[in-house]
Amino acid sequence: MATIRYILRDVFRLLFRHWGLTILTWVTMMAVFLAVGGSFLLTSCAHAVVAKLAGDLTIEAYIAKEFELEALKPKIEAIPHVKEVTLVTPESALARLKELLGEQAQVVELLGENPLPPSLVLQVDDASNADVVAQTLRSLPEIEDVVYAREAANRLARLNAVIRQLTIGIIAVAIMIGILILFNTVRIAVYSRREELAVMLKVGATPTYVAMPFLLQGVILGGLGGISATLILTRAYTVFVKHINRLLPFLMVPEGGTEIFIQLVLLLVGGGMALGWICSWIATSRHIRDALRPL
Amino acid sequence: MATIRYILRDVFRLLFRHWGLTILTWVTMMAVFLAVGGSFLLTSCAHAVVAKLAGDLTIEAYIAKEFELEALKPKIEAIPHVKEVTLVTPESALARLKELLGEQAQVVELLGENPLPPSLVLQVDDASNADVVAQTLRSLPEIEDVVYAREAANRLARLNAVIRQLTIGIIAVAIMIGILILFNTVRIAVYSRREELAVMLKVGATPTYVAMPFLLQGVILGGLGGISATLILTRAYTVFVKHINRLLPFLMVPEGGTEIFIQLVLLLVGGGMALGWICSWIATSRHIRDALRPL
Amino acid sequence: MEIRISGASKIFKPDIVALEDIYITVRPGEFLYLVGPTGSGKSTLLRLITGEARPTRGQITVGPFNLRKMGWGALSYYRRYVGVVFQDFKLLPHLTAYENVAFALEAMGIPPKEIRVKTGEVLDRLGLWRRRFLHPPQLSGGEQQRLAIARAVVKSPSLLIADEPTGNLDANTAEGIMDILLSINASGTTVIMATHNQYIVDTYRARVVELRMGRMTRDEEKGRYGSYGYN
Amino acid sequence: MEIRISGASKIFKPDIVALEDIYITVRPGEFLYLVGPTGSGKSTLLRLITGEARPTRGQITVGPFNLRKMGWGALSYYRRYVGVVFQDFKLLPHLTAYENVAFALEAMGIPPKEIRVKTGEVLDRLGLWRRRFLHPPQLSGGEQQRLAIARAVVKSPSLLIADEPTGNLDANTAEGIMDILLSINASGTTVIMATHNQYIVDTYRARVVELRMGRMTRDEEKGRYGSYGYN
Ligand SMILES: Nc1ncnc2c1ncn2[C@@H]1O[C@H](COP(=O)(O)OP(=O)(O)OP(=O)(O)O)[C@@H](O)[C@H]1O
Ligand SMILES: Nc1ncnc2c1ncn2[C@@H]1O[C@H](COP(=O)(O)OP(=O)(O)OP(=O)(O)O)[C@@H](O)[C@H]1O
Ligand SMILES: [Mg+2]
Ligand SMILES: [Mg+2]
Repeated sequence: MATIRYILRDVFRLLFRHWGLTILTWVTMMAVFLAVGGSFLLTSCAHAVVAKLAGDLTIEAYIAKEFELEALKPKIEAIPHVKEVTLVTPESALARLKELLGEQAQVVELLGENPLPPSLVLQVDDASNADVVAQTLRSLPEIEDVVYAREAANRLARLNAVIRQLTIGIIAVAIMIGILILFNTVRIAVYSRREELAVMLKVGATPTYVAMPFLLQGVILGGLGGISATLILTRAYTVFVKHINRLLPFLMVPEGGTEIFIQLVLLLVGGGMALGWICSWIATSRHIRDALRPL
Repeated sequence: MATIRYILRDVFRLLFRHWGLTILTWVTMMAVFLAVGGSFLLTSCAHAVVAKLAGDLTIEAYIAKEFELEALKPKIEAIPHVKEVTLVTPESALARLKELLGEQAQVVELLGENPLPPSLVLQVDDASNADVVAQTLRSLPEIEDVVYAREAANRLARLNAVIRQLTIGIIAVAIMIGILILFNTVRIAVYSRREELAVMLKVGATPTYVAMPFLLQGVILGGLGGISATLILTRAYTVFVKHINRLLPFLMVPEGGTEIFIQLVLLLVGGGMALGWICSWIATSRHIRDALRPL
Repeated sequence: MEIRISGASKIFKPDIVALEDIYITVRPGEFLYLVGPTGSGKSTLLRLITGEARPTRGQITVGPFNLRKMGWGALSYYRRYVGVVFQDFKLLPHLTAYENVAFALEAMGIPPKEIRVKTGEVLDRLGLWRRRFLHPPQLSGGEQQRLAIARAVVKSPSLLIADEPTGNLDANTAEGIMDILLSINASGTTVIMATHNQYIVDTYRARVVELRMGRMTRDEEKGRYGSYGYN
Repeated sequence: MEIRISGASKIFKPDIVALEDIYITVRPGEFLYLVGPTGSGKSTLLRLITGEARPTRGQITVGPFNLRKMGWGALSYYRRYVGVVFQDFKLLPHLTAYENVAFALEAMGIPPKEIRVKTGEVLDRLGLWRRRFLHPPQLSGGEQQRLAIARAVVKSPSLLIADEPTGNLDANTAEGIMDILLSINASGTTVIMATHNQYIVDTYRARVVELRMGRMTRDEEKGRYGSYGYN
């Protein structure tokens, strides 16, 4: 239909006539989305690092001499939240002790017979479950003693919880700020054309016909903002992670996978377009209502 | 002069006529300043935490038996970058070893005579200086051996450097985004009144007279945004730190002192007012130039 | 379309009585002058007919449309059949002269080819073809006024409302405009024209409705401009 | 202030010759009608005098001001001495009628008390006192025009430029406006008025300058409106 043609032409008119404003709005949206996406990546990355650290956390279970190590392994592995079990023979335990003592390793030579018991080293799926697993282990008759960095486990668990809260908080604040700025920008843009809008309606244009270019403009600017923010973030994240992993390899920050960027695209591009539409709608409909209200 | 009165009245007209726009702009500015100030606090707080961790880092220097411990102390303390020196007698060293061995402490009983040397525990002013201090120590004849967590020291030093970079980066980005949004908001606000502005100039108003209300409006909105952001951040930071320190006491996040908030006030309120003025100036002067340019 | 205004009054917020108790019936195809001193309510009455204003009391119907209670959709549908020349032109400053006229047709969903033909014709007829690429602020007062007339006329409306369409025109051009309005009227369009132009009213005789301080004081077939002219 | 226009031409960007080779000298205190068909360049000539436009060729001086080369500061200073009634009014829609007039005085830094007195007087004289709290869009066309005149007149300018100041007024009110303009002129103000109003020009005789297609075709003391009227 001819109407669609006219509407599309008007969209491009809106975008290109005030190209300065278009670029500014675009860049503003991009900036907002950079903030949202950046905090999303930063926190999800901090989360991954903490999860990694928590994964390094181990529980050592010392086993009474009379039990068969190999037979015990599957039983331990069946305990909930246990991710991995490694056997440690008395010989390797002694080697580790020597290593631990370092300069004073010769002390061990004085021991004669190896006094160390065999043990199991467990990895737990999440630091917050270390306590539960340790208790389950203690209740087993085969286990003589359980040693693990309870304090460290608790710290990591709590750190993880705080980071999760922070993630939600920061993203919520960033999105709120983003909505506010977008809405404001679109609102003022429409405001500055409210008289034209009123004239168009007086000349016989339908509200839909008048509003549609603004709505599509909002969607296009929101989408553009989202896309450019995603591209920049993807690139920046890769560079950033490389840099960090070179400087601080022990953190083992995860390289951006595909699924994290699908999330980003959905969040930023989809969110941008939806936001653009909604903001434009709110801003435009108000002026249309004003213009059509009879004196 | 009467003119000042008229200008001030116009400022309040600008602010109150479109109070919806005023509030939106204010809230937008506040949001931007929250982002700037928030990232400032967050990074300066992360910095403090890392500095704290680095402060926990120690170097142990083992001393040849023939030297007098007490006499050595001032000499060591004179080494650059050394912050604190503690003496460790062989007896206390043995006690520490027992503690370290934990369950296997009975092994130590087999040692008979105490084989451990006396040592000094040093704290360095900054993790990045640990290497230098360790080398200086090694060159001393009295020192038999130097042990320190070289890896940990390097990690902390690098972490510190990265956080410093990140701070600068985040604040720079936040300020750029802030300027962009502010400028855009003011620009569109002035744009929507460009025709009035042109008429005023045609009726005999001077450029200064026409621009001043917009400039003052910018300053007031910028200042308001800065003040409200500072108030919110002060409150939020206190609550946040309390929360964090309750959950993660080992981080020892510093409570907000007076000087950090003076910095905040200067950054946000001063910056907001300056920004408001500059943005309004750029936005207004352009339209004034356009309006005064003859056909 | 027949216009029936019965008992219409318009009172603005505090106590400005712009119109009081107006009864007019305009037959389809009629040509009607609305005269009266400034501030007598001519524009307000025209606004009631275009749906820009709603009467405080009374009824207004235009053909099948009841203007007292009309939703948004119906209103913009109605406006397609009504051409309006606003007293202050209300041209779109960011569009060229050509686009200003074309827009009225585009809003009705008319295909581009037809728009090109009709717009070209009407601009030519009003002597604006050579100015088609200029924007309204670049046009002279009279050119703007003719552009406003072109926009109202181009969609061949069933009802043409013209509020002071010759205020910025010299006498010759005003006569040219009257020729156009009369030929449109001859093709069946109802025309209502508010004017202060004594010469026009007295030369091109038609029905005259006079307002004074919001009240109808005269309604004559083939009337004259009236006594408050240059007597 | 004496106005000297010598050899002024104005050509708009591609090839629109709005004015060509105009020579006029207006003595201080003179009353001058500018007449001519639409689009003949009357408003453009007035814009050259107010400094809104700059001639493509030629010189324009008004009293001590050389309008060819004038900075921002000088321009706004100059405009304090010139009252302008724009053809499209150019009222400030967000200010009330009262504030629109007061603004012209405020911009000159006049103290509030004096503004109250002068504004009240001029609004009363133009019959707008009872409409002083309304905003321009709420005023009738004629009321807006009178408000534009009030704003130009209130600052007792040395030079008054009026572009079609009676286009939206009925004959009686137009005569009232002429009385005001003539009394201002009698107090020493130079008045230049572009108009299409034949009756006014022929009744209140004064110097007439005629433009046609950008060229000066007539310059008569006590002239008449001319042949393109309703002959
Ligand atoms: N929105 C409004 N609010 C308050 N008063 C209004 C409004 N619109 C019009 N009026 C008043 O109603 C009266 C009639 O106005 P209207 O515009 O109908 O006059 P008019 O006959 O068209 O005059 P003109 O010939 O000058 O155009 C005027 O006095 C005007 O001030
Ligand atoms: N900024 C501009 N750009 C291009 N052309 C212009 C511009 N301003 C005026 N013109 C053209 O110059 C010519 C003279 O315009 P001007 O406004 O001076 O006419 P006028 O004598 O005032 O007419 P009217 O009586 O209709 O007001 C017109 O044809 C107009 O289109
Ligand atoms: Mg009117
Ligand atoms: Mg003109």
